[in-house]
Amino acid sequence: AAPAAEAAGEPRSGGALTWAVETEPITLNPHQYAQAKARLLVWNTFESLLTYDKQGKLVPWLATGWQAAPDGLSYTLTLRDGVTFTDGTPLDATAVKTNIDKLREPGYAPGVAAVQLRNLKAVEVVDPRTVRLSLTTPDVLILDFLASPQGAQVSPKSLREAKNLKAGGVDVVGTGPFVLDRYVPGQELHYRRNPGYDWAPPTAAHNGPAHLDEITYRFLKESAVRVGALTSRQVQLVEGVPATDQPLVTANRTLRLTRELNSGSAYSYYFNTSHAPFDDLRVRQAFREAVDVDTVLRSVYRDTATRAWSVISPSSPLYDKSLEGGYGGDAAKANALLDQAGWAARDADGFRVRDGRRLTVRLVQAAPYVRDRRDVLAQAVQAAVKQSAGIDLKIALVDQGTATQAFERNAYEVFDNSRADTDAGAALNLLLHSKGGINRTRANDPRIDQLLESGQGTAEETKRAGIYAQLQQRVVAEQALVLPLYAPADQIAASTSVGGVRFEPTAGVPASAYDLWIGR
Amino acid sequence: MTVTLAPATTEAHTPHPSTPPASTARRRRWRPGLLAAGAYLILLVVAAVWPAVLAPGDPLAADPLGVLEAPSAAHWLGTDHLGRDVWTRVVHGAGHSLTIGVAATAIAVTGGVLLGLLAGLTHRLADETLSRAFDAISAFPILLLALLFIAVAGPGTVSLIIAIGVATLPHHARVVRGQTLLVRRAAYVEEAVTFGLSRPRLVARHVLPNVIGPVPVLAVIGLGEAIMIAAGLSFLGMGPQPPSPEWGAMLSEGRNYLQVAWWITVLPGVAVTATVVALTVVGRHWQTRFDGRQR
Amino acid sequence: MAPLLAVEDLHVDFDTPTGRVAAVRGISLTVERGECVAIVGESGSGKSVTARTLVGLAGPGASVRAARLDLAGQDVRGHRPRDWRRVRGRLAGLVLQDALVSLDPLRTVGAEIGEVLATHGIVGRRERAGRVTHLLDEVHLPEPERRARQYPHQLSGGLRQRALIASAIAGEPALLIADEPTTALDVTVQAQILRLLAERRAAGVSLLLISHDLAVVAQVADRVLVMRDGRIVEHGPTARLLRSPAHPYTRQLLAAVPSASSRGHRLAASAVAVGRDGGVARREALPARPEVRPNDTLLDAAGLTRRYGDHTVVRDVSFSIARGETLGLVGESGSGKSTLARIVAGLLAADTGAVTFENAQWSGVPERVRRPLRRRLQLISQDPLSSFDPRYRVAQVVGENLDPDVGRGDRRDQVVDLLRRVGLGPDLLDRHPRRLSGGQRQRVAIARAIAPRPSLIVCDEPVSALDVSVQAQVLDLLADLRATDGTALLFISHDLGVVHHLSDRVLVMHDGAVVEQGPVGDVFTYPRHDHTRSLLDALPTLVTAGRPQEVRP
Amino acid sequence: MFSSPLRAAARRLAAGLVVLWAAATAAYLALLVAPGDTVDTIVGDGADTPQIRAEIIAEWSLDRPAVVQYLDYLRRLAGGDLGRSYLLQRPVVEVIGEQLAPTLTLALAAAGLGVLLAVVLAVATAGNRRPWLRRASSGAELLLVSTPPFLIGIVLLSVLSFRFGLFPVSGDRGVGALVLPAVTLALPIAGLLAQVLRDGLDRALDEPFVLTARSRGVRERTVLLRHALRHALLPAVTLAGWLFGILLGGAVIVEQVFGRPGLGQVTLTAVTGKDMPVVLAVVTLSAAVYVAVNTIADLTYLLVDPRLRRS
Ligand SMILES: Nc1ncnc2c1ncn2[C@@H]1O[C@H](COP(=O)(O)OP(=O)(O)OP(=O)(O)O)[C@@H](O)[C@H]1O
Ligand SMILES: Nc1ncnc2c1ncn2[C@@H]1O[C@H](COP(=O)(O)OP(=O)(O)OP(=O)(O)O)[C@@H](O)[C@H]1O
Ligand SMILES: [Mg+2]
Ligand SMILES: [Mg+2]
Repeated sequence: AAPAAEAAGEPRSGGALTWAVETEPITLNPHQYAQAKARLLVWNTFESLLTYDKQGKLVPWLATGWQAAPDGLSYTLTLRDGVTFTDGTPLDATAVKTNIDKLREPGYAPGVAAVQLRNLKAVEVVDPRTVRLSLTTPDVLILDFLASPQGAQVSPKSLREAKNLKAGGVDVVGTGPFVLDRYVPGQELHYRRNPGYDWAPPTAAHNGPAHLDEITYRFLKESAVRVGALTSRQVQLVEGVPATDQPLVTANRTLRLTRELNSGSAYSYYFNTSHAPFDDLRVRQAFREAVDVDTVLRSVYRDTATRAWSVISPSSPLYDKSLEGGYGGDAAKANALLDQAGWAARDADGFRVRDGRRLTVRLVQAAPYVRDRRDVLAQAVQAAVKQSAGIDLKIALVDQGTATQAFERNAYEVFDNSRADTDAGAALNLLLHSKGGINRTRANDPRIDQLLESGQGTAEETKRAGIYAQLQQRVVAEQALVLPLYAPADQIAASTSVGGVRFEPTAGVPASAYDLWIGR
Repeated sequence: MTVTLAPATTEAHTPHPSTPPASTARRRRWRPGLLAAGAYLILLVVAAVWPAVLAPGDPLAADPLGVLEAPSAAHWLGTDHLGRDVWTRVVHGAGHSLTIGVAATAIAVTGGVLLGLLAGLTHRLADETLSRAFDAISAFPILLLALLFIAVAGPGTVSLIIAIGVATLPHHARVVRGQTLLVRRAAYVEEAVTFGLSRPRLVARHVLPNVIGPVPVLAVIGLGEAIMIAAGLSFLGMGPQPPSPEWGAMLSEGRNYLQVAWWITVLPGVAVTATVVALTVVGRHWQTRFDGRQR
Repeated sequence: MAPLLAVEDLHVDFDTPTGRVAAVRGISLTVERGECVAIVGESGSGKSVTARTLVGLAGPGASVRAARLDLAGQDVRGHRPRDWRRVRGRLAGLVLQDALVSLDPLRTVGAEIGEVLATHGIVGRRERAGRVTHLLDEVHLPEPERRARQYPHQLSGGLRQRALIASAIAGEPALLIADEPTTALDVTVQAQILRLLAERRAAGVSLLLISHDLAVVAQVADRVLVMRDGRIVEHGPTARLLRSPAHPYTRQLLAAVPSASSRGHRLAASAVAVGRDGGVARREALPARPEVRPNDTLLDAAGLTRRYGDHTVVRDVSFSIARGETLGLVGESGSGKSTLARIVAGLLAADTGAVTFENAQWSGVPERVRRPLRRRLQLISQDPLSSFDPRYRVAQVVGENLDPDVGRGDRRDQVVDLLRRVGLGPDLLDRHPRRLSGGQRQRVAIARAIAPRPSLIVCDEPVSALDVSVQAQVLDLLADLRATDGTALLFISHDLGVVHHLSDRVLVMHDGAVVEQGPVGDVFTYPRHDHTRSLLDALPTLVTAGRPQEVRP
Repeated sequence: MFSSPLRAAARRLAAGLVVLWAAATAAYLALLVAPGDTVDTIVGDGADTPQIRAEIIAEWSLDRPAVVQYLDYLRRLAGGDLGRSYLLQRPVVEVIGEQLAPTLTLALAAAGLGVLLAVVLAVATAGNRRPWLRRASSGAELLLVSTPPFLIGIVLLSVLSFRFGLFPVSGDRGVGALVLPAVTLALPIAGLLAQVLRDGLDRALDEPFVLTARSRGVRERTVLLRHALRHALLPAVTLAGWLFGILLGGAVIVEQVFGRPGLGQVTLTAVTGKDMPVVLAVVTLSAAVYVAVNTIADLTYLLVDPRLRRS
């Protein structure tokens, strides 16, 4: 969906653009990638072996194809010919092996090694154009890794020689359509076109070198500042336009707003089932009934948010549409459920109590990672559950360390999260599996574990979708482990003179600058 | 004669960021301003103690269907991003802001007086140690010190109070210490020995009362400063957590909506400014009268 | 030829927050070319305001009216700021009252003088330095080139006053207005400055000299105007005015001056009858004092020395005071008088030496040992206000020094009684000392000091800050108390006349050491030490010869 | 014995070092008692397994006793090594180093502007020459020192930049982008400094030496600038430490409001993320600058006021 195209006329080569982005990347090394907001930067300079198309299907990129062994225990990839890193090093099987081995080096990228490459046994160079990954157990998510920023290919030379490999920088080199030539921390990144680029993925709108000569990304943390910079024509593109500022953009004829839902998991509240009150299914259901999600979303996001009904984002091919309209927003039901659950009495402030204890649930948010005004959303939910059911939602906005500690000590009842993984399965493994890295529901449901495991081991698409549909039914409808709220989305506001404004297929985040051009 | 370096730059001479220079106030006699400031402060105390009188509503009551409404008859100062009445929140915020300010000032003044007296009255070593300690604390800009404290203790009202109290304490301690040294060396104290007074009685009768005298004035002006710092820290998200209607926090929340709903931001801001101005005006007036009595 | 300065019916009013203050109320005066005219009067009579008004600097909030205000033939009444700037420094030079603080402390002396030259474009930039040196030389500043590069704080008071005069004459004004040019200075330095002014006058400059001290103006002025409450009460040639003053106020002023001849008599106006010719006809005698027995030693000081850093302030001073005796202590500023007084009062420890008081060890013992005797020795200082707790009212100030065992009711009665003894009414009990006049304050201090019936009072310049007439009253009071209570006094003053008037014996200090001591008559009549002699020589006297001494270079 | 000014300055410097050590240690201790685990901070939002934790502990030597870590910290501090950022995984010296310039530019511009504005205001309104102007000016100053700087910043930004597009908003680009942040930071400084300066001028104008100068026929402007201003500046010099505090504290807020890079942003991110090496470094750095600023202020005092020099 690139409706901006007509306004800017035909694609044109040349020129320079400035794009204001919300987040300054912690690292410019794709192996260390951890911020969804930095994804659009990664693909300017780096590329992966595979990528997703609009339907969520894997398609080749630096690899021309791949072959899974029948037992699912190995994958063989063929590499594209003639690809070189911008430092001149050719991309071959050895380079790929070097990259993956580097990722498994202790202390280099512990998160990738421990999670995404958990089931990887070895990488072998079959011939210069062919590389084989062998696994300890069937794992379709290894392909998702190969399509992820962490799986992007970095020149083996820079892996050896870069000054600060972990932080990345101008000396960490990839194969992408742009070359990073200036990084001013706290201010901006400046890229120049890679003239020899000729291996765009099938998902791109054109082939050959990028249209733009140069592009600058400026870091403007404050949304008001970003939009202000755009309306006063100090930048041409802006990402991250909060709902309240969107009217400013849509009211301006020289600007255009586009948005797209992210893939992965929906933004949801996960209920901690390990202790009262959410150990009681009725209370979990009551909480969900107490919130009129549509109204809450409208007040906070003014019709710009897409309601989520499941843990999985509606844009994902694994989404189970049948959950829609199945629950929520029924205050009377909420009150009845709570009365049944023994929370019938109320205290002076109007909150429900049982055995002298208030019906208090704590939501712990780590301030540095709060985005999309989720703190405000929390306040709206807080007001809603108080008004309609007498539930006391306490919000703690704390630093990451304190938040982690609260989770470790089991001192929370609500956990909020969304993950922007391209394959929702990867996200759910972490969030819902009883041994998942961030299983904050603390649910220990063998059925859920079993569904997740078979989902990860199944390559066939419809079969896989069926498994995840069962999983969603179990988690959302039967167990009420989560309150899905909205599908995270990204927005780009751009001057109408900019053409080729796109989102990355499936991931739903702003795409790289490859297809951008300046019209007229 | 040579004057040593120290006296010229002792911190006791350093004007307090919001301490008014005495003589600016000396000449002024604008009663209307003083009156307005007094009236505002009374209103503020009413808002803090009994907010329902001025705003009967619930500051937390959100109306999802009436968000970001401009000021109107129903909502004098409009509504915020959750549809809460801004006037109600500003009124109820007075309690939060005043509590923080008063509590922080109480910590700063009490601690400052005790430590300042200790430094000023005991012998050189204790004085030197304490003075260095005050220096060490003052070496951090107040905001940074408070930030550090909050980094350790976590954000929240109590942290904020302690942080501001501790950060502004050295100033009060220094003033008290300076005043103590001044009084201690004043002729009326030195010569009081000739009346046959013992040292403790001399301190109790002549030193303490003259040192404590200016403290209330300091406290009033310090209160204004504390409220400003609190607003700044809340603005940075280090203060009371949502949904509490603290002014700084309201400012910070409203900032994102400035282009579409200026009233959420500007009105709590006006409340902060008016409070600080009123406190300063009253404090200065009091100080002028106090100086007048001393002269 | 018209007079250089002609003033008729000059009024100066100030608008203050508390109302209109009429500082000058219709004075007239003229100064002829080459003449020296003096204005004398008590503090607050409007002398300085007059002087400032003459150069258009009456001050903020002043409104000036005059029937005539001519300076060097110009009518300056309608002058705008720009016109005044041409007058100042060029037609009239002003030497300010506060000599010690009238030069910018952050600028060199040379720069200050050069400023006049630059402002009026008197000499070119290049010759300026030479001109400054020349001017400094003219006012007898030693080493003028070096001094020009120094800052005011590096000069003594006398040198500063000279530099100030140099800056006032730099623009070669025809009229030099000198407001109390000698007040802050030692007698010896004062004499030098007066000589310098006389020199200027000989060089053809007209002088308008302002002082509260008749003796000072008597030396140089041709004519004297006596000012009181903004009016001129009497004027005439100096000799005539001093010999036969017509106005009672002038006579009081003259009579109140303490001196050798006033010994044993009251000074205050009420006790003095003035003869037909204006001279003092008869004074009331002071009451008889108990006999002073020289061998009945009250306080004995032996070998007192006190150092500050490597600077010895008091060196090897020994003396004793007999019961009921008054010991005078004179010496120039900085000679160590106050330091000695504080050692005697037990407020400061001597480095060496010992003091015994009432036959008990007084110095070098812990305060605890001294405390029972404390009440026997009291202190009165030059600035009483600073010795009162700023929170206290008169009743508390005086009551503070009563016996702690006295009950509350008795206490007030006793305070009233003490106030009565120093001549103050009970209406002052609840007054704040800040709201009292200088003389009243000093009386309160005296009342507090006599409360515990001390045997010795150390008086550190108790009258130096007071006007002659107020000084006369306080001196009379001290003499009375001495007679009734038999209290001994250690009386410090830089005014030889005061010491001569009151003391039995005198101690002359110079540079921390006692250079001479003995009965006051002997020491002052037959001074043996050079320093005593120079002090006496410098003393301006007005009545000895009955006419002003001509001071000519 | 009187101490020479130079020795006094040296003593101040020594005292400054003590202050510095105390400040660094206090900060370190504060962090030691801070709740929350360093490992949690480093793990952050990412995946979290015992294996990852063990790697982190080994990498950052977090298993050594606190005393050893403290001594190591002091030793490294003395050598100018400020450690490595938990969040950014880069040497702190580097992180701070690259953010120093924008903050310094902002601070200097704001200080210069503030001082200039204050001097102009004070000189124009000192004495009782134009009572109405004086009243207006002191009213404005009161308002400036009483208004939270971020409010000033927000309003300036929305009106002048967003609404009228007069100034670029963002980042550290060129002089244009410096204007609004510098003004925001300068205004409260100007407000207070103007009050102090005017007070000093008033006091100086009451001094006899000013009357002497006037009696020489010197212009009023010359009197103000040549005589009174220097005296008024002296007490202002003692405000240097305070000024520095305002600048640094203000930079945190101003950078936040204007989206400028700089130390303030670094500090804020570090505090919210409990990135302790960075917090410590900022704290220590600011203490060091404070000590330096005050020592320089003392020396300036010495240069300006000849009375303090040994005669
Ligand atoms: N600027 C002013 N505003 C109001 N009143 C003033 C002002 N200047 C002087 N006065 C008043 O004018 C009167 C005369 O003051 P002036 O300084 O001329 O006295 P003086 O004779 O010089 O006294 P002294 O011997 O103490 O110097 C005093 O009552 C004083 O309070
Ligand atoms: N606390 C002190 N520290 C250092 N020097 C001092 C101190 N007190 C006095 N002096 C010095 O001792 C010397 C004598 O001072 P003192 O006050 O005794 O003189 P004085 O004769 O009373 O003078 P004056 O007539 O001016 O009152 C002066 O040079 C003074 O500077
Ligand atoms: Mg006078
Ligand atoms: Mg003395």
